[in-house]
Amino acid sequence: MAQIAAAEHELRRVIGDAEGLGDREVEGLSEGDLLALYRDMILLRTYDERSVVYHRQGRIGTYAIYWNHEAMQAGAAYALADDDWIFPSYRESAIGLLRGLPAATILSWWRGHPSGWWNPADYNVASICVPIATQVPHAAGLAWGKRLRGEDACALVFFGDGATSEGAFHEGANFAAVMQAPVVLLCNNNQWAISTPVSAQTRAETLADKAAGYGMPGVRVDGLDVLAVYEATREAVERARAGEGPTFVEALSYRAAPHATADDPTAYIDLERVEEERTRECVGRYEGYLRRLGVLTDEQAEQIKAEAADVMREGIKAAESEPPADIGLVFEHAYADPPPQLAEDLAELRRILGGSVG
Amino acid sequence: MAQIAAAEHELRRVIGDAEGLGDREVEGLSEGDLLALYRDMILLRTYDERSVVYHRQGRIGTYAIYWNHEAMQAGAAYALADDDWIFPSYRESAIGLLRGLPAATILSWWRGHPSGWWNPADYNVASICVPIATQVPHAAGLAWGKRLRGEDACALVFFGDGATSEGAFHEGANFAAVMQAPVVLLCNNNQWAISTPVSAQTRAETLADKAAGYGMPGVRVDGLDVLAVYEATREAVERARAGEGPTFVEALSYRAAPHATADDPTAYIDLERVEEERTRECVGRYEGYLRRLGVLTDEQAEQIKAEAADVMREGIKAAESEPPADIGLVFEHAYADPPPQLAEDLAELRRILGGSVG
Amino acid sequence: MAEKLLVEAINDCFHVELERDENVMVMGEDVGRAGGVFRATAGLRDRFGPDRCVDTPLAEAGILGTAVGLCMAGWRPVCEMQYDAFSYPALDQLITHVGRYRWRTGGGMEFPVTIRMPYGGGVRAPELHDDSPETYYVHTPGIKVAIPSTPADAKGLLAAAIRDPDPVVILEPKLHYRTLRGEVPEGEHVTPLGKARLAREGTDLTLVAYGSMVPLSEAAADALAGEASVEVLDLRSLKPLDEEALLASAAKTGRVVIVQEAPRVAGFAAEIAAVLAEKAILDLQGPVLRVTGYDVPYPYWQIEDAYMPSVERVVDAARKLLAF
Amino acid sequence: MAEKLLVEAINDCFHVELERDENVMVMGEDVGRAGGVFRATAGLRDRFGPDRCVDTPLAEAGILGTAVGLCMAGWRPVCEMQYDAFSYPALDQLITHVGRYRWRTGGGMEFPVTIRMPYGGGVRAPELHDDSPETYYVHTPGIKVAIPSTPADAKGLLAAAIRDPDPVVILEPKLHYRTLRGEVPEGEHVTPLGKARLAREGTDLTLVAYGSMVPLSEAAADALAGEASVEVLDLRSLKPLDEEALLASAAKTGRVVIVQEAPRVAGFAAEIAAVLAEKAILDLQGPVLRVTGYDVPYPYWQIEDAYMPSVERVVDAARKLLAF
Ligand SMILES: Cc1ncc(C[n+]2csc(CCOP(=O)(O)OP(=O)(O)O)c2C)c(N)n1
Ligand SMILES: Cc1ncc(C[n+]2csc(CCOP(=O)(O)OP(=O)(O)O)c2C)c(N)n1
Ligand SMILES: [Mg+2]
Ligand SMILES: [Mg+2]
Repeated sequence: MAQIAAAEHELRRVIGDAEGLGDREVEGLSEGDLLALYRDMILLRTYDERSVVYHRQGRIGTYAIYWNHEAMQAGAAYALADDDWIFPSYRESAIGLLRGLPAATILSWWRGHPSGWWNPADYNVASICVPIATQVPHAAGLAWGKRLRGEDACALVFFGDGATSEGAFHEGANFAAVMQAPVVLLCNNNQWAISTPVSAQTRAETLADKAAGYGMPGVRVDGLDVLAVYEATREAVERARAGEGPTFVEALSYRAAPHATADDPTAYIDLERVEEERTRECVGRYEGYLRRLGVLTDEQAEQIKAEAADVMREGIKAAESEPPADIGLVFEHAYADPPPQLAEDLAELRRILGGSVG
Repeated sequence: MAQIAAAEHELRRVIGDAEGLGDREVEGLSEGDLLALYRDMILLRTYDERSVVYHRQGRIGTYAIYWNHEAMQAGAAYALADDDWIFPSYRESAIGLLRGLPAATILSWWRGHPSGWWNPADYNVASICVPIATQVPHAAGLAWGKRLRGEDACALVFFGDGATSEGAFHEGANFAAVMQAPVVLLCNNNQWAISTPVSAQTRAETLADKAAGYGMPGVRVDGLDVLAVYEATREAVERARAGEGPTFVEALSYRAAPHATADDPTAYIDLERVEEERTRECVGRYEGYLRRLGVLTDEQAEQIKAEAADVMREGIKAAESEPPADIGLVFEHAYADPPPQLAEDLAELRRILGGSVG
Repeated sequence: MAEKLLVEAINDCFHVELERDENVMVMGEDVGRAGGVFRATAGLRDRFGPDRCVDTPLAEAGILGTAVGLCMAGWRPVCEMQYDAFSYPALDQLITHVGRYRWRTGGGMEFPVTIRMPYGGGVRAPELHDDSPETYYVHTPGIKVAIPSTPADAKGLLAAAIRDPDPVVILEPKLHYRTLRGEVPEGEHVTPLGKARLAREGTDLTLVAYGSMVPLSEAAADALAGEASVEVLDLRSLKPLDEEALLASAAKTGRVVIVQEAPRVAGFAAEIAAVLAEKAILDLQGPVLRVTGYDVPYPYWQIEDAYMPSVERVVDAARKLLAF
Repeated sequence: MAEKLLVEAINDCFHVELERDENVMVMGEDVGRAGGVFRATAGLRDRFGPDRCVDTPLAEAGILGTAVGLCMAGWRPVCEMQYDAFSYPALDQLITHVGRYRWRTGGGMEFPVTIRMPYGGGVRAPELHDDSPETYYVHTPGIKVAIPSTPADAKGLLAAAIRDPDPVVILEPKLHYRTLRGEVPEGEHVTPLGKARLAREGTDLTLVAYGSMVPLSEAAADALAGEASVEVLDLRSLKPLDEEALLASAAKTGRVVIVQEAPRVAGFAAEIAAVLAEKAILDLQGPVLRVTGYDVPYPYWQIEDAYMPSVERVVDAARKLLAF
């Protein structure tokens, strides 16, 4: 069994306070990288904010808001190579944007349209995982399987603080460690699982303390600090590629928005705390850092935001101009080689519904 | 979240080596206690050794051997009050002996006879749990439920090293901690799960390292040292009763016998290592300690062994003189208020089989 | 009697039953502070305290597993599974322990756990919020299953489940939580398990249904008015099954269509058909037909209406049978 | 052709298929060092290495969950569940992911995982070593299910499962692992999924069975010799189902008894009965009867023979039907 140091309880940070106190730089990141990260965050933020509007307008269905999670999503994803895989939960539904997945596809997913499903192999982004924590063993299996084939790819899997209570998280993490699978377990500790605070989820001092039980390193980062997340993930990826197995990264943030569009948090959350957290949100923090560094000009920021807005405008247009799905899709894709009954069922359904469904 | 010290990696010991080097005493244990513990171990050992013989003679079915686990079973159980509950796995099938459960009952269980099932409430010993780790949440629930009612009872749950890989262990341990349930999680680390060594089960340095992830204390004891197990369990029980929640106790031993009568370990185990471990087995170690202390005479030892042999002789006689079970028992006890179909099924079966079954 | 939404009737039941028996406790994800994501448990935590309406960790097997232990300590836990498909992690505890533990104790201990969950589709939700998992439950020995179709039964069957000495799974038609309103008796109200309800009398054909398929079957009966006199039998409880009512209706009409939202293969409609094929063969004037979900994952919601049994499909099956 | 025990045929299949396709890997508890607790995977670790015959941690959901990821990396994992009842912890992964992931990818990715396990009773084992869980599997969309009854089919169906592009669950009759010997083709041998086997031809009555109920049905047919000419249909694969063979036999004999070891309520026998009630109603000369396990936990082994369908019970049902 491996000798593993106790989890770092300190929160790793790169970005300092509003005055820049504590600012440092991440080795190896060029100005281009810094701007690319900013672009990623703005794209994610724009997607999220527009989605809430689209939902209110009845253009998409229930939507899981990820406002203030952009730093951990963009930061972690940026540490990967293109061959590496991402396993998102519903909270990272739009992470495929960073891999070239069209916004229209993701919007279609939330619109309940079949065109919202993509082939993970095209983007190395797994399907959005709805049941909590069950994607953790998938990521472990993929990473292990790639390694067995002599391929260099790693996997990055996102899950929440609540997810750490599930058996699926435990079994997946343990498999990853035992197989020394090159996977980064990125725990989005936004301190809430719908209405359940993390203090009612676990008695562990920190979630990173779980790592020792799997014999893997556990690190804690400020999840609102995109560069800290990037740096910690990059180190974890380096370890993984070197054959040193998985790392548990706890990214601490705060869910400063409802769980989803259907959720009304007023019953359970302290709204003052939420307001306070919103003033510390992650995109503004990074923007401040870039401006202090002199890397981001007003024009650049404007342009990046305008581009992102365009992506969304075109995305929703494309999603909305998808033709209504044919009912034949009910029967497709479940089996590569379907039982004969399915064709009979479809024929009957077409006869009854005349091809349309109201 | 609680502040929990890192797991003790040192193995706690009370009994020294064959020369008595390292012997110490456990505060509060009288000579009577020491002898009672010896009697418990001999009873368990005798049950186990006789059972292997009975199996060879075709008098009981497949049997899970627990040879060399008597110290941890007797030591942990002795730290409990009568109101406290024990949740055994198949490896602790005979632990009810220490609570007055007749040997005949347990033997009947392994004989596949309905008289082998008991009412847990009569002995505060739960049913033998066959599926791995699933009894952990039961123990957490019982302990939590007792506490909610203002009762003083604790629970002690046994499970193996392999069991720590299961989601059920994880969810149960976490529930126990979150609810601050008065339960002792006693992990029998005999270093094998059938043919799988603990090194293929986890990369954790020690199993006790898992405790921090639940925010509970984790302690390690020499599982072949009945007094060390007793002492550690007693401390855990004290904490539990004081409202300080669960403790994870890793009792390190070695499975120096086949997994069960059906298992042939020669394919996967190092037989020399097994032979070596057998020379260090736990009953002899305790006997040596007692003799060094001058607490156990030859006559006492003889008498205790003879009594245990009697228990088994009578136990198997009683089990074998159980009348054949009536087939009506197939339909009983599943429901307190059964669906009507069951009575019809039984009537039909009686008509066809004429009351007997070959 | 007061008019209540289906979900309000459930909430009402909880208030009555927790008041009535101090051993009843409610546990699950978000049932406390938030009062449940559908508000079925609203107000319980405030009224009965956080120990009798418990927000648990996010762990369904842990919820059901600790519930087994809670029963051993004398509690009657009511476990909420947040959605149908999120009950699957608890299947292992259900099959290996909940359904067997009483048997294992030789009848010495009772395990009066209630497991309830919203089930079914039609609500425009992301995947895995639409399953109809009753078959997994009803096939499991030791487990009873009930599915209400009206607000009154939602209250009455839940009360019966809570008071029943055996484990009972209650599936609640989430589609109708806030779309179905009806008279609900005040105070204590128990609908016994194992008694079907003749939702509508008829003479030519029987539609056998439960849960959200009952209003649909009634709509189909309406659509067939003039063509045929259609009886609608609401099973209410799948186990115990009211075989008597089923066979009586089959004997009366001679024609049976079973409507089930769950996937067809080995679903509960198959059990109904099998009972009829065994015990009503001489009464049947034609084949026993099933209108069901399909052997595919519950689809993307834009085409879920094609997947769900519809009035059109039920009417089609009925006409086919009437013309047989 | 060589005579082999049923479990030897399975082992033979593994040797052939792992040799044939380097993407096939075997994983599970104790499958490697020990060669499986029934020795179904004996010799694989030595021959193909510990990366293609993997001793996993003790975690069934972890096994199946990582298998999903392994498929995404191009592997064809064959997962062993050590016993029937120990497959339940993996049901969540099976229902929410294994059966849906291909669909989720719009058909872009395949999940050719095979899940195999010993199933069924009659082996004088402690509790939870005797279950017949096929209903949980066959009811699940996206999952195929096959159950062999002979050594040749044990090899052939497993090979078909391994090569199939979809997830397949194989239940192996553990009672017959070492009690049934038969001719098994050497080398590559594939029994296509979805093709039933006429184990015995007859004209008066059909016994429909699968797995360990097939030899039992044959014995019952023997016992009825002189009284009636009994056909025995071995379904071999539950999904896809060979409806054609089923309906042909029902049309021929007009009398069907279905024999199933699993508990009756909503078991697979109900599906067979439902298909007959829908599609063979004019052919049936009497009720469709089921001889099954009961709606109770699989019992203490001293009385398991009373629980298991027996020749006596099958004969009784057949006589009842013949006399109808
Ligand atoms: C197995 C399962 N149980 C319950 C749910 C319902 N549910 C959806 S989100 C959620 C809370 C998740 O919290 P966390 O893991 O902290 O992630 P976050 O939503 O905060 O990103 C729950 C209980 C689910 N999706 N899956
Ligand atoms: C859920 C489940 N999976 C598999 C098994 C089969 N099985 C019985 S004992 C065992 C090994 C258990 O090892 P460990 O937890 O270390 O306990 P030990 O037997 O060493 O006491 C296995 C895999 C089981 N009983 N339950
Ligand atoms: Mg969270
Ligand atoms: Mg062990």
